[in-house]
Amino acid sequence: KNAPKKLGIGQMATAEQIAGWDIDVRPDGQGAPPGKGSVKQGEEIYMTRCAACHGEFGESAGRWPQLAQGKGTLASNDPVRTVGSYWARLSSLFDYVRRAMPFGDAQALNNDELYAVVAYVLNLNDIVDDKFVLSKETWEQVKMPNANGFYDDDRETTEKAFWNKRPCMDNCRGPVTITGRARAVDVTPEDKGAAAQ
Amino acid sequence: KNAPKKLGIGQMATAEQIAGWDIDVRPDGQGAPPGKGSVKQGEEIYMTRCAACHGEFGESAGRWPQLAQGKGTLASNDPVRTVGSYWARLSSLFDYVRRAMPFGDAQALNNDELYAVVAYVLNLNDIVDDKFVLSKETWEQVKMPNANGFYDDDRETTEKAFWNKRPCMDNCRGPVTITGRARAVDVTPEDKGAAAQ
Amino acid sequence: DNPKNQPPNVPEWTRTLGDGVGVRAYGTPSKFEKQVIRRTVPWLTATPESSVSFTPLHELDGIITPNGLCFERHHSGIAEIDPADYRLMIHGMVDKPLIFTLDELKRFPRANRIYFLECAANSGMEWRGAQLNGCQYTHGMVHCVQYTGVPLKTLLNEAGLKSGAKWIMAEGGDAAAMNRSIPLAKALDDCLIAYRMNGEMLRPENGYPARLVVPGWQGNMWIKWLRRLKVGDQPWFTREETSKYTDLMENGKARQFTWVMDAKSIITSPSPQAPAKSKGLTVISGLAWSGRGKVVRVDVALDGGRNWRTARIDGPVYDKACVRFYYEFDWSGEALLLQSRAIDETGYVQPNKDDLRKIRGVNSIYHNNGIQTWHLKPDGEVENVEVG
Amino acid sequence: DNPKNQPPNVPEWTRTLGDGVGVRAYGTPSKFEKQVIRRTVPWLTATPESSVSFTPLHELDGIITPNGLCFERHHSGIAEIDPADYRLMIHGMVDKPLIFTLDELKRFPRANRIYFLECAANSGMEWRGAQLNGCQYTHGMVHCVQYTGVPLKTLLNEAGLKSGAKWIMAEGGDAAAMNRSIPLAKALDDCLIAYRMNGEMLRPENGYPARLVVPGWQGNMWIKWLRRLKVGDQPWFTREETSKYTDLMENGKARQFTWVMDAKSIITSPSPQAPAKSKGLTVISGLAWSGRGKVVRVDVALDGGRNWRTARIDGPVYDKACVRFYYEFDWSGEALLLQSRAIDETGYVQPNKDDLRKIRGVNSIYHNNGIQTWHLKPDGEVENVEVG
Ligand code: HEC
Ligand code: HEC
Ligand SMILES: [Ca+2]
Ligand SMILES: [Ca+2]
Ligand SMILES: [Ca+2]
Ligand SMILES: [Ca+2]
Ligand SMILES: [Ca+2]
Ligand SMILES: [Ca+2]
Ligand SMILES: [Co+2]
Ligand SMILES: [Co+2]
Repeated sequence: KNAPKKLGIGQMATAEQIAGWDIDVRPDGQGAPPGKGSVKQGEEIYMTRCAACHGEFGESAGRWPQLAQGKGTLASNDPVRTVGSYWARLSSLFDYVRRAMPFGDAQALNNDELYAVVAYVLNLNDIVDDKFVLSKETWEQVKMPNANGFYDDDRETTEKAFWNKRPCMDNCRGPVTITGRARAVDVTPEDKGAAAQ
Repeated sequence: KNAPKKLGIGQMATAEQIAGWDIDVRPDGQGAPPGKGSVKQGEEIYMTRCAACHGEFGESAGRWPQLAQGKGTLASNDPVRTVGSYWARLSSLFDYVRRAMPFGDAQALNNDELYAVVAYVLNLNDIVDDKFVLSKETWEQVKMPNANGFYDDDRETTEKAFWNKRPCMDNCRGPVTITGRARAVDVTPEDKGAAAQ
Repeated sequence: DNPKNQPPNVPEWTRTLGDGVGVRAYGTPSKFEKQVIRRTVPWLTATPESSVSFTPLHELDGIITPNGLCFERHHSGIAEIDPADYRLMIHGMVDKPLIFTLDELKRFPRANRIYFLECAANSGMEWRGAQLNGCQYTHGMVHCVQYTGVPLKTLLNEAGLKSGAKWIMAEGGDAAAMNRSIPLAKALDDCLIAYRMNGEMLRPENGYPARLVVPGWQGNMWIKWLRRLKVGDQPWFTREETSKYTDLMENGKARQFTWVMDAKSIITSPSPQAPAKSKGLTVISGLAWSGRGKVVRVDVALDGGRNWRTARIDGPVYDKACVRFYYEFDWSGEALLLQSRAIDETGYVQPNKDDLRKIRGVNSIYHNNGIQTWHLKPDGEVENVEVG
Repeated sequence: DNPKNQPPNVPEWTRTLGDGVGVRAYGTPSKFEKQVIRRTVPWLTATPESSVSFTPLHELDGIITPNGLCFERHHSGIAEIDPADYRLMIHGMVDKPLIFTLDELKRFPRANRIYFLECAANSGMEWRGAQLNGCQYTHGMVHCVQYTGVPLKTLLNEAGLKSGAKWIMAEGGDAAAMNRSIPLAKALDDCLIAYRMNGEMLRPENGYPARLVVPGWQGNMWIKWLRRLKVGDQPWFTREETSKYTDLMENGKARQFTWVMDAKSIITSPSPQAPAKSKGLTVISGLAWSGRGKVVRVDVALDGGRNWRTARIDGPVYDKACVRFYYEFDWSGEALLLQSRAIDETGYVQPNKDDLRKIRGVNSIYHNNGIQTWHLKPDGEVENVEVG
């Protein structure tokens, strides 16, 4: 390899330094920490640390995100994208809760608490039964309902028509009618700007 | 003329509007307002409205600009550029005082006061005698000492050598010695910036 | 207004001294421009820490966004990082895991590049029809600045990539530790680790002291407050690239890794927040960009897309950067339907919203680069409308 | 610094929420960048209203100067103009004298151009030798932004020039009503009347709401707070182009109308206010510009000018705009004499100060574009020095 010369800038990262920040978990479970947690233990943590925002059943409280239900709605006019209805992998849930939740007190849960609360969220979505204990060992047993719900970006084929050598310039369409108006929807913040004066 | 089409934007300026702003005076006196003022009248205005900063004799008070003296210093190591030693035209003085002085109370003098105080500044520089009355009529009589002290930018000839097709890249000069150091001069404001911490 | 300050009178500011030099050690806009600010749409999110504030595109021109007006899109609020404690860690499938301080990042050879950054959710609210009445809200999650930083490939070379390495995970130092997977090919292409925007250090709300720059790709991937780069051989499928930033099609299946931002444009004036103030010569001004490279042409229509004219691009044209376009016309006061469509160097032509809906449905939230229609009314008022 | 916020620990900012969106409606730099400000040299002038504040070049990179850091050079302080009362008057040798409001200026076709602005007095204090110990002070009267405005020739065409017209006087609305004469050829070439810088409206200290742009020529001619353009057939020889901005030669005669700014460059880092922080790979970063067009090359010397190497220009290169150059070298800690020299498209090579002194003497105050020498010492400190 004729890689460019190394410049020798930066310090070696120690194993201990890496361990302190290396919190990512990927689909095959690589990166998941030691530990385990049951649905039951998870319920307790969820009720005290999560339910206030996400709702006791993950149905969302107020305007905070919904974590459960929504199955079968993805092709509807009002799809509800939740862990159970939409997420394709357990690792996305574990990795996210580990780094971001509870909102405003990130990385406060220990490993066992993480396994437990994640197990509970899975249970809220009927992905695991009430007895389930989540750990690296039981990782593979978790089957996400929407596991096959995604496919790679295909715009270059399905939207090939947008690569149009000679876009129409004149008489491109019939009469144009207005079919919707933002003012009618009236959700724009009162514009303290120029136009509003 | 095939000038581009006019776009018709903007309003016609009325003669009155123009007159309110049209304060420039050019070398031949065009633009000088009606009015007149004597050196004597100018002295009174100068003492009350100018001397505090420019000094009773135009010698500068404190660190305000010097308006008089400095004749014969332009080729010295410490040239003093004043109305008398350096300015080439009466119009530059009249135009400037009319728009900018007294500092902080611009355009407060009326035309007669302008003629008078300008006459006085000329008198401080021995350009006009004590009896002189400045007006459009006497404009031509004023001969600025350094009237021939300027010539148009000649860098393209006198500094032709700087257009150098093959500037030296290697062994361009002998050993280099430091002949002066800013720290020795020590006039740099205490840098509350990074380097000073 | 105050005729005392108009010709023939000598205005107050032409008679008395103003502020001296240095009074404004770090200047701010004129007090007469107080309305030029980022704005939020409160009902859009549950809390401001995970939300968006929009760039006032209707108040700007040229291609450079002033640093103080670059839109914000945070997930846990602004991470206020002390640069002395800032660290960037590179590890995983590397020969030698490394940690860099900010000063060490600044020791590497630098690059200066002008790029647009657009959040993939930009114009998301408009999928279902004309919702928000102002280009600040319909298109304000885009900005364009000059970045200074070190190419990502330079740092990866410093750590040494193991064979088999195919993906990079980039992770932020915010309280969401937001992370995204980036294919190695892109990482080694034009990605930067930038610590400056428009010459000065990044602003806190744009990732101070260092962020990832992923030219032409979703704004969400331009990890702010960058703390960690992990090299791996498969994607992580983080929450941001599975729960979010995936495009749900009508059939209930979702596209993933829809990284590149399609060519897009917006007329910023006249627009709902910048009404036409007079008849006669009227300047249509707008912004265009494409994640696939340079914008090569922008067409404008005054009749809702029946007839198009090519607008004038004025100023710099750069790969994956914004361009400014103008179309001057003599407005006689009749109602018009203003539209712009961008065309990029790959020949991609910005489609109208119905073309997109036919293929994607209305549930994909992201990547709405459909043509925007403004209804210009005889009184100069402008409204965001849907046309059919 | 605070190890509690360094790996392996999870920093405070990665655990708790930061400011939400919109909290900073118009953002300002990080609180950790408080030192990046314009600075003055109090002893330089009698009063701050007629003085200068310098751009902190040592803290910047790329070619764009953030609006809040563009140097100030005022003669009667900042004219704080109400845009509703702003008027621009064009009269004299025209067919039809006109007055424009700001809105009317905005109705003309627009142009976006990136230009440097350098005060002719920049580096003036360094004629007699190394005086000020920092590039902010020796070279900080230069900035570079993108302007949006209307070409001056468009407005002159609107008024209609009378035959015989040869000069334009431009006059500001400040309390010095500062005025300069501009040859008609330049006025009809690339001059602009700009009302925006880096996209937003001009800042008060840079001429809000409109200023003249005279690309490549002395900053003093770029009249701020532009209120009047008078067309004539001879120069006015205003105070600013006779008492000031004329270059007194050794023989006591003075050059006048020395409009164009010669090619110039400055190493902004390392520099006295930006010392070298470590041995090994060291990045020399600098800025170069020329009033005669594009900078095509910048050479760097480490030995006070005995041997030169060509530096790397990185980022945009525009006519009469700044370019950023870099020279990376492996510093082993020995004392060095850093220099840069710019070469522009006309083949002009930035001279050293002695070459200039031999021709002009040391009394010309203006147009000092001599090569700057920084003495880099083993401890990383840098000093402004004169070399012979
Ligand atoms: C103070 C409110 C709050 C609390 C308490 C909270 N969350 Fe959240 N949660 C949020 C917000 C806000 C988001 C969305 C963040 C974003 O989009 O950037 C979120 C997102 C999530 C998501 C991703 C939802 C999606 O569809 O992408 C999951 C899963 C989650 N939270 C789980 C938890 C768990 C488990 C806990 C307790 C350990 C918890 N939350 C506690 C506010 C909260
Ligand atoms: C409060 C202080 C102050 C007062 C009072 C004042 N001036 Fe000045 N004057 C200045 C300053 C400051 C300058 C330099 C302005 C600049 O360089 O922008 C100046 C410059 C000048 C100049 C140009 C000097 C040069 O060499 O370029 C002249 C002529 C002048 N003043 C005349 C007058 C007259 C006549 C009056 C009274 C009618 C007056 N001044 C009152 C402060 C003052
Ligand atoms: Ca906490
Ligand atoms: Ca007054
Ligand atoms: Ca984003
Ligand atoms: Ca509005
Ligand atoms: Ca100036
Ligand atoms: Ca210093
Ligand atoms: Co985004
Ligand atoms: Co100047």
